[in-house]
Amino acid sequence: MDANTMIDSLSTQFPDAIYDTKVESKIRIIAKVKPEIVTDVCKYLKENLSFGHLCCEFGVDYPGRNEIEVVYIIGSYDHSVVLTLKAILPRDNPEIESVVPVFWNANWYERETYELFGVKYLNHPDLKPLVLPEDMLGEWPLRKDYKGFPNKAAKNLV
Amino acid sequence: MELPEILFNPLVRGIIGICLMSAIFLGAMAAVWFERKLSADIQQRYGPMRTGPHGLLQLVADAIKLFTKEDIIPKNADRLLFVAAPIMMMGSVFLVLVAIPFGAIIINGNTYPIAATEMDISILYIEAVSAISIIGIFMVAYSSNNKYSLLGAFRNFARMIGYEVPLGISIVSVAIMAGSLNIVEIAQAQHPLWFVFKQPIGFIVFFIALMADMGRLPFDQNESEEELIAGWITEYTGMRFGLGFFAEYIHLILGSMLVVLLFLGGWNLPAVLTSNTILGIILPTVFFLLKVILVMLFIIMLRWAVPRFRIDQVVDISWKKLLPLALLNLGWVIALGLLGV
Amino acid sequence: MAVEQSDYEEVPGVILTDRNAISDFLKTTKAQDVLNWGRKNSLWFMVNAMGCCGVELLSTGMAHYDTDRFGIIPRNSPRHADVLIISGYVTKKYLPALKKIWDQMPSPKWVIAFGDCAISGGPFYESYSTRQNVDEIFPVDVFVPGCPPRCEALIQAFFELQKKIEAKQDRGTEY
Amino acid sequence: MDEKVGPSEMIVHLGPQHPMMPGPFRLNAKLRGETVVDSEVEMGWIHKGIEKILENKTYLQGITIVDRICYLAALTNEEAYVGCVEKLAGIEVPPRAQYIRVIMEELSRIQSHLLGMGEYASFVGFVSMFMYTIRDREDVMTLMDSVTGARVTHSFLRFGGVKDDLPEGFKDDVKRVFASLRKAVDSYEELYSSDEIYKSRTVGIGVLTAEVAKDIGVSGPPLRATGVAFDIRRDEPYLVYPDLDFKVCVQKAGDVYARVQVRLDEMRESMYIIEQCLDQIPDGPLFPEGTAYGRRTPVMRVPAGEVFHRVEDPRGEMGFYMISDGSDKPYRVKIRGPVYPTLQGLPPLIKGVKVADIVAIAGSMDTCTSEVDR
Repeated sequence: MDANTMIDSLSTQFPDAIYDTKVESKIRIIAKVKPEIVTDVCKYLKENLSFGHLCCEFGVDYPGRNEIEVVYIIGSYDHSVVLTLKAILPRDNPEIESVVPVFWNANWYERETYELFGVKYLNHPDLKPLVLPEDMLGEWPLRKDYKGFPNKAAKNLV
Repeated sequence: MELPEILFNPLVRGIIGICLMSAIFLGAMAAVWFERKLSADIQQRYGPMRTGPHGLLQLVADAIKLFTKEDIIPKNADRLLFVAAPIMMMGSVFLVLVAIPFGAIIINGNTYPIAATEMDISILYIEAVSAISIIGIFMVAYSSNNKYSLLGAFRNFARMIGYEVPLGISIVSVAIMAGSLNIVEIAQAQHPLWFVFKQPIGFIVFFIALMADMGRLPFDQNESEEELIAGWITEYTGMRFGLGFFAEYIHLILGSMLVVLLFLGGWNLPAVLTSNTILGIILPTVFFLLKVILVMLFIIMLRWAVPRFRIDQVVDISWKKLLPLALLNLGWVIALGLLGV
Repeated sequence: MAVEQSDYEEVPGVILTDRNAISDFLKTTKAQDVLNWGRKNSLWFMVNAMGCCGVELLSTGMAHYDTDRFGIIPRNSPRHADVLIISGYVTKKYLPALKKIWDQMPSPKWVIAFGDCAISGGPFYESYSTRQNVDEIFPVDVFVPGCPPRCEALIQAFFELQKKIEAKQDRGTEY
Repeated sequence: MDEKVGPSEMIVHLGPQHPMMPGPFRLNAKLRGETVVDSEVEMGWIHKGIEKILENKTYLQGITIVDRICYLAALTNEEAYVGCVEKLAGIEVPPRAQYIRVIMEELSRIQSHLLGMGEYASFVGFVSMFMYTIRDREDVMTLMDSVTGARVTHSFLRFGGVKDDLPEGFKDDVKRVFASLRKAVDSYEELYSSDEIYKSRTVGIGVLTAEVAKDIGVSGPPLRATGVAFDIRRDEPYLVYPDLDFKVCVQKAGDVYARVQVRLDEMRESMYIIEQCLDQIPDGPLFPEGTAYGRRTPVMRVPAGEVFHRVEDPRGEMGFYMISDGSDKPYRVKIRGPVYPTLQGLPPLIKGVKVADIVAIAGSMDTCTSEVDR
């Protein structure tokens, strides 16, 4: 199965939810997905197209468009096609369904995205900060308008 | 006064005891130095070099530093037990020490052991008091209120219970063969054939059980550094740590002595070599200590050449392998005795 | 005998410190030189690999560089250590743990700031997560620049520390 | 993890400072006796915010930062980062530079495996082994040092090429080091396979089946030890790997012993690859000719776009997702480290094992906390 048939199969299965599909090369495809049904899409990808390997999941902040993109990069152990799946959320209240039931290792990625971007994951088993101390929750340091960067506290700089 | 009479004078005994005590301290320092140099040699490095010639003064420096370190007693620790535990451990080591002969003087075919005391059941006594050190270890672990220490002490207990049994049985076999519970007589009975040749299985069982008893690798689960930081001694600082550390090395020396006394023929030499008075005074002790050092070096070397067992494997080995072997050896010894060999 | 010091700052959950009376007595006499000889030749350091410098720290203690030659050996328990080597980026989350390790070590104790991150924050000086100016928190005796410094630099740092101890100019002990 | 403690249970916090990891990391384990009932990993003790820093550095400055993601695989991190920029900007790397990159990355793999393996040996109480591997690692480090001028963090790769050519006599040095290293690797294997205590501590311990490993998202040696031949160098080739002859080292058992064995085999493969490279390496420029790319490309604007580029790290799949908006700084860089999912899979793996095996299993994953925390 090559990249084109995969993307066709995906868009025929979810005609309303999948849009802006693009085949970049033989091993890279991009698609956008409606955030409501991302779990179903992931389940379909995993079971029917053998996309069983969630490479990573992260957020991208676009303050100009007032959007936060949640990007899933899904690869596979069987073929070398990598799918970039994007879900676009509103910036002031980003909420999306968790994909932990499908991809077990999404757990930490989602926790990290939560504390760095403030994306709330619904039905996540254990949504709490992962890498930052508890009291930094709410600062969302990886958003573009974060005030605490660069940190000017260092005194030994030339 | 004749020489033998002097030896039985309590005052002289006391002086001998004190001399042996200081000797064992020096011996322990030498053991630590050996350990560091030998491990370095195995690991293809130099070991201590700068403090004194070939690092001979390294231990002095360490001792000075440890003596003058801050003495921390954790806030939630049981103060009394915390302070008493290292003393307890040292005490148990010294209790063993009094019964062990450090060599012998042979004059006119008569043997006079160099020991602080001479008792008829010394081997039983040694076996009994050496088990006290486990109480010291548990006091350390319980009082320091640290989970790593506690785990280490539990492991120590499990191991001790497992290994005292084969150790005891192999000692009993030796006692049966020698027909005595007196360690001096046991050593004497190995003339001309050492017990290691008469009961090789017993020797192996005894040696492994002794290694476990001393907590040397592969049996050092109680202080396995990678899991439990430093095991039972994690919370101890300065001199208290030094005492615990030293007690281990004294234990090592005493253990090596036991191996030599029970299986490797003690100080026995062909009668020709001890006929001369001066040779008789010097040679047996030198010969004995030489063997002790060899055994000690072997034990030290073994530590750096093997990985560590897991605690359940250790207990398994003791109950499933060593115990049957020890019993087999006991049967063998009894059979030999019945046959009159 | 050991005297309880109630005015000692309380560290959450851990220690109550006693003073060693013998060492207090010795401080006032010439014997201090002998003590310092012992101390400088037996610097046990805390294995506390925190970042890139951590690997160099590991290599230094091992066969090739062999700090054991100078009596410097790694210890895992802070209670047995004399030297804390801050070997990397101190983050806001890790700082309390590092402080705790420092408090658990018995004095006299010394700190070596190993690498640029420990000195000034290194390449991560502007990050939202790292803690700058670590030298204001710990009494650092020797700074080792480099990113990461070589193993030889760490050995040199130990020599500098030894010199400082010999000259009674270190910050780890009160003379 | 449930904080409630039942009878004869206790919670032990291993870390953040603990000898079992080269880096701060905390494992809260609930024990019943010596058996682990439940556990939880806490991360972030050395979170540096590299992703944010990269957004505020120019592309060239970024190379020094990505070096420090994982200090044991600095060159592969650079490869992933530089590869992203090269894909976005459409830069062709000249063959000689590609070969040099492969040589350096494989050397970096060897030193990383030597450290990981030796450290692992010390976790089961075999400290002397650690000393041996570090001794051999120093030779490899010296080789890398002679090319890049640094031991740990190299900053060696540049967009479109590499900073320096191989020094004179490098081939002879490699030959000399590899002769002794081959012997050393053989002796390690013999030591491992002949030591009964070592075997009893590793065979059948921490078994990871292929299904579970795929579910967790493991890659690299831990995955290959389960029988899945997943290797980015083979499945999604980059640089000159398609021209080179190497096999993907696979073991069936999936236990701790197999993981260490895979690393041993991979070191041999890496040595083989390097020797091929040194034989095949063509003469030529280090940077694409007729372009502005060189050792210094101070201000460089990269066309807008998005790219995901992944390489085979010593520990597994290292990927960078880079979004460029056409300026001189990346808009967003996401780093996908190989150890991140592996470490996440630790709690289910150590359920029901003894305390001593926690260390054995965690160590066999060869984790690098710095890279997980970024």
